[in-house]
Amino acid sequence: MIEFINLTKTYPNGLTALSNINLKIEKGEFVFIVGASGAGKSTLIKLILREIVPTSGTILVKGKNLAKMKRREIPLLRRNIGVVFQDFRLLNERTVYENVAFAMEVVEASRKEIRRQVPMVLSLVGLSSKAKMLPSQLSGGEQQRVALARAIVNNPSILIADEPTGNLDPDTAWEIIGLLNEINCRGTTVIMATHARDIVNSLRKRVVTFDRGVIVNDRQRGEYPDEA
Amino acid sequence: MIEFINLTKTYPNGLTALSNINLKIEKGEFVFIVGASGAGKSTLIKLILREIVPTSGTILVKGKNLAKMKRREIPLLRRNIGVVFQDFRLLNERTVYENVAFAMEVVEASRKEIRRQVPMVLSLVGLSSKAKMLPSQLSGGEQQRVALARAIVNNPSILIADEPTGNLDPDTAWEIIGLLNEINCRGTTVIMATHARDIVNSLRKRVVTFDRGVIVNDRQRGEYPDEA
Amino acid sequence: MKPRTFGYLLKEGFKNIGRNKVMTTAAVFSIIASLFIFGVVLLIVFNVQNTADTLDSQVEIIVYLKDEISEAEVRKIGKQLEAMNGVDEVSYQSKADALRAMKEQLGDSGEILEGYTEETNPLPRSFSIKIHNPEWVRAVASNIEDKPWVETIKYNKEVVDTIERVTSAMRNGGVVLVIILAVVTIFVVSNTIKLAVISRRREISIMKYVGASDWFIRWPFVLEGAILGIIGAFIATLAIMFFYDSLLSKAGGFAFFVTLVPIEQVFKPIILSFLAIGIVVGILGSVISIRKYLKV
Amino acid sequence: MKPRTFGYLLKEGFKNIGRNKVMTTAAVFSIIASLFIFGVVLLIVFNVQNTADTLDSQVEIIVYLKDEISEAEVRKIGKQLEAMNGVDEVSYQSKADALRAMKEQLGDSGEILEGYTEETNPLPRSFSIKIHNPEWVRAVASNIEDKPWVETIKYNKEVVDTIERVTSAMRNGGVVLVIILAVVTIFVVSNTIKLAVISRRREISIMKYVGASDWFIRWPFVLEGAILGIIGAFIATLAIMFFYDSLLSKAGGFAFFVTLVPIEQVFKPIILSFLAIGIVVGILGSVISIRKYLKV
Ligand SMILES: Nc1ncnc2c1ncn2[C@@H]1O[C@H](COP(=O)(O)OP(=O)(O)OP(=O)(O)O)[C@@H](O)[C@H]1O
Ligand SMILES: Nc1ncnc2c1ncn2[C@@H]1O[C@H](COP(=O)(O)OP(=O)(O)OP(=O)(O)O)[C@@H](O)[C@H]1O
Ligand SMILES: [Mg+2]
Ligand SMILES: [Mg+2]
Repeated sequence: MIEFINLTKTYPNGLTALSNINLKIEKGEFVFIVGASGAGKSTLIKLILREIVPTSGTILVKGKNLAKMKRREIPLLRRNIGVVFQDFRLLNERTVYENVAFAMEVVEASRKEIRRQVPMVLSLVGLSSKAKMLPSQLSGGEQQRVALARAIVNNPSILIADEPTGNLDPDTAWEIIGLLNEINCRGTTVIMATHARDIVNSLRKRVVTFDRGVIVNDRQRGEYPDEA
Repeated sequence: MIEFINLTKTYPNGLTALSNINLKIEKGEFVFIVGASGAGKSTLIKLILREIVPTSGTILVKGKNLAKMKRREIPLLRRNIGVVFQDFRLLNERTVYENVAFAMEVVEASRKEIRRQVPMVLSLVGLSSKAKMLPSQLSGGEQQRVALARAIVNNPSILIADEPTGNLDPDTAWEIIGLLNEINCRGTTVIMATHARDIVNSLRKRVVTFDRGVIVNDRQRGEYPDEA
Repeated sequence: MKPRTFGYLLKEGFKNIGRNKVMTTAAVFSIIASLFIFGVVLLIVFNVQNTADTLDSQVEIIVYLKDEISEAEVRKIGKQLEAMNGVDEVSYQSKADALRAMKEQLGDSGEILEGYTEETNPLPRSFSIKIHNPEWVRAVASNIEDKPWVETIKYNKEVVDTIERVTSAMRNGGVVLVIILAVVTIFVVSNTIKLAVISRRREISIMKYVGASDWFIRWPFVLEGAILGIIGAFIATLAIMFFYDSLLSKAGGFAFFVTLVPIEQVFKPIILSFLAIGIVVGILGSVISIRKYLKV
Repeated sequence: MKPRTFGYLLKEGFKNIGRNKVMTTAAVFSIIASLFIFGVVLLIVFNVQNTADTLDSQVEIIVYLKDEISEAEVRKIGKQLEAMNGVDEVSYQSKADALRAMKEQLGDSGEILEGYTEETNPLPRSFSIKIHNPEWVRAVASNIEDKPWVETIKYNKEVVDTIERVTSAMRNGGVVLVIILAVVTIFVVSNTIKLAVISRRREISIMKYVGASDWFIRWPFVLEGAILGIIGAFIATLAIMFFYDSLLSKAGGFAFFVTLVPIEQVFKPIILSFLAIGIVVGILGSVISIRKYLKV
């Protein structure tokens, strides 16, 4: 599904965020990406979305080499990937409903589908009552859940979540993780960057650990590493 | 130091985020504010900063009634309060150094003080090497630490942190908590809204628990509530 | 693109207008202001052009005939002159006409001419020749000059020269000014739109991240730009017409040596050019401004 | 405010300019464009004004004297006329002058006057009176009319009326146009600045949260606005002077009936008004635009 081969990313200012990464994620996997602040987790995700291009090496997503991808193919790539961004990236001038519906408009879904799907997803993340609010009228955790609703509304084949529980209380966080797990069971590949030790340790999924730009650990049924 | 008396906040759209809150925080206390997503934690903080005004009731900060405060007194209030916002609120077009220095320029600190204080605070949060970067070039956790550096640079008498470890790995999170603790020991009142169960449980400080706008629990040497 | 999607994008365009009221107002007012100024210059150019045309048609050559030419020959000469290249109109003045004209010209002092009869006065017969274009005056004059029946020939060389030079300078100047202003108008308006787009760069980049294609993002902006352009053009047309109408009614149809162009005649070119500029500027302004932010 | 703080705020103003290059360029160009257009209208108004003044000074009354008046009396009358209210200049035309003038006027047909001598011709002696202001023509004329030594009095009522009406209309129109344009210029520029501020509303609100006072936030914007205004004013002055200079050299100092005002004469009012507008607009634009976002 997703494969990194000898991948290195050095930012224009000379900082090497990822160096010589080799990683293969199969269809239907649930992978935790963990590591200290600044280890390169978000950089990895930005590469998959082709928000940035690698300095050297190859990324394949669904068999396509992103480095060689044409500009007009990028939207098609992104429509296959649902993303919960670390900073949410909601449209400030649109309501919660419109934010989620927008992701469906982009793929030219029919009005009927939108009317059916959006309320369903909103109730899934527990935000039915906030549908008509603007992002600025929501709490941090609520915004995070809108971002999640938007990410899953199109039933993407890959779901990427960058710190999707960072602003959530443990109860809500567990609900969200349950949701991700369910989506994963339906066949979606889930990649989640997180710092939530409890969650990683109790789910016993594959854990890939980054440290200052390199993979230091990659195991199935892993645990949150104890570097302390 | 800070006192809420029969305080109710209803947002213009009719949602009551806090209802009839009575809470007194003494000088030098370390208080955790916990509660589910949407419980009203950020609303409480916004009230202390006079970002919003209460619908009814009184807030006193350092003996001043915020509801009756004149517009031009607000800056003076805010200079006494260091805040780490949930969404960071960094100046995107300024470097890390400038973001922190800005908080000192505002209080008309001398150039010498700024040159001494800013690098010290940056090294305290572990960002000395990123001083010349823009916020967009930082990882989520790094941005959060810049926000913390800015909040403490003026040695405020009150430090408010809304989810200051939400984007941090456990190790970095503990370092930050250690920092807050130290600042608290030097006499600063610290108020921290958080979802980090581990941290709350091991610090054994005062914990105020919110649930849908009301205080359901307030105890010294408290624990993260188990609502699950 | 599905028709339903186009409908959605059009609706988005209108929604944007409603959503960003400050920005919309600013952009529309910029368009109106720029078009209004453009319109004022356009009106000045129209009027200069009109005056130049009027003056052109007043350039004439007067040919005084020798006294010995017979009436029959005179008639033949008239025909000949009319047939000449560049000649618009030929009018004959008999001895009697010449005397009457001179008396009139002298006014109260006309009594000085009492001694002459209509037939015996020493004034020569003449033809006045109206020339189509001042540039041809010299050619026509030199063509007639050497004819045996010519006593003398008169035309105001200086006036012809001046008009020739000035009208062409004015025309060129007017065209240059209109072009400069059109560019300036486009520039100001597209700047306004650019700033509006900049303040929405976050929105644009988020759309990209969600997988929207460039055109999907561009369309609402383009339609919004076009709508703003059209609204601005209509209001600007109204404003300038109102302005010109009140000017006309004040000046009573003429000012100095300028015959003012009636309002009906300027309405069509103005509204058409306004609409064209408004729409083009709206669309181009949007497309150009967005371009940079699509590269995410 | 400490002086060191002012220094900091000034530096911030300059930094903003460097930081927001697109926005700065857009704002400066808007200022230049608006001022340029404003300048064109200003030049038109100056020239109309100048022409009106020239024409005004050409309005004259001609007083024809009775033949029986003695030369001594004529001299006395001249003095009397010169002393009249509103009279600029009085010039005398003797019988000989009158004959010469008429011969000249008739040109080739002048031979018709051969029979008259300089003394015996029937043309009357006359005074031409230049009037300071066309509005006084009628008053002066009616004052002279009934004098016993007047044979007849002549002045072009229509021309006087027209000039009177047209110049005042033009003057009013010009003033109105300049005011409209000044407002429009201020509007366009402050819109530009407003959009620039809108796109920084987040920055402004963050400053508020950190405890900055309103003036601390406002100053860099105000200074930035003033700097942009000054830069824009200088470039616009250069551009308009270049434009007018090339126009002057093309038109050779006059166009139609308009005597063009020399460039030295327009430079000062233009650069001063440009600077004033630029600075005022820059500062006001910033202050007004920020106001809304300070309420956090
Ligand atoms: N645009 C950029 N330009 C320069 N350096 C950057 C840029 N973006 C990120 N970095 C740097 O690259 C490193 C890795 O960043 P990344 O965002 O991938 O970290 P992360 O693992 O997501 O951390 P966190 O858990 O704090 O979000 C950091 O040191 C960061 O400062
Ligand atoms: N400006 C607003 N207008 C209307 N409702 C609002 C506004 N801001 C917040 N709310 C609502 O008030 C409630 C409390 O919000 P608040 O931000 O205080 O929650 P919180 O405890 O900080 O939650 P989180 O842990 O998710 O950050 C939420 O239900 C939210 O939707
Ligand atoms: Mg990250
Ligand atoms: Mg919150």
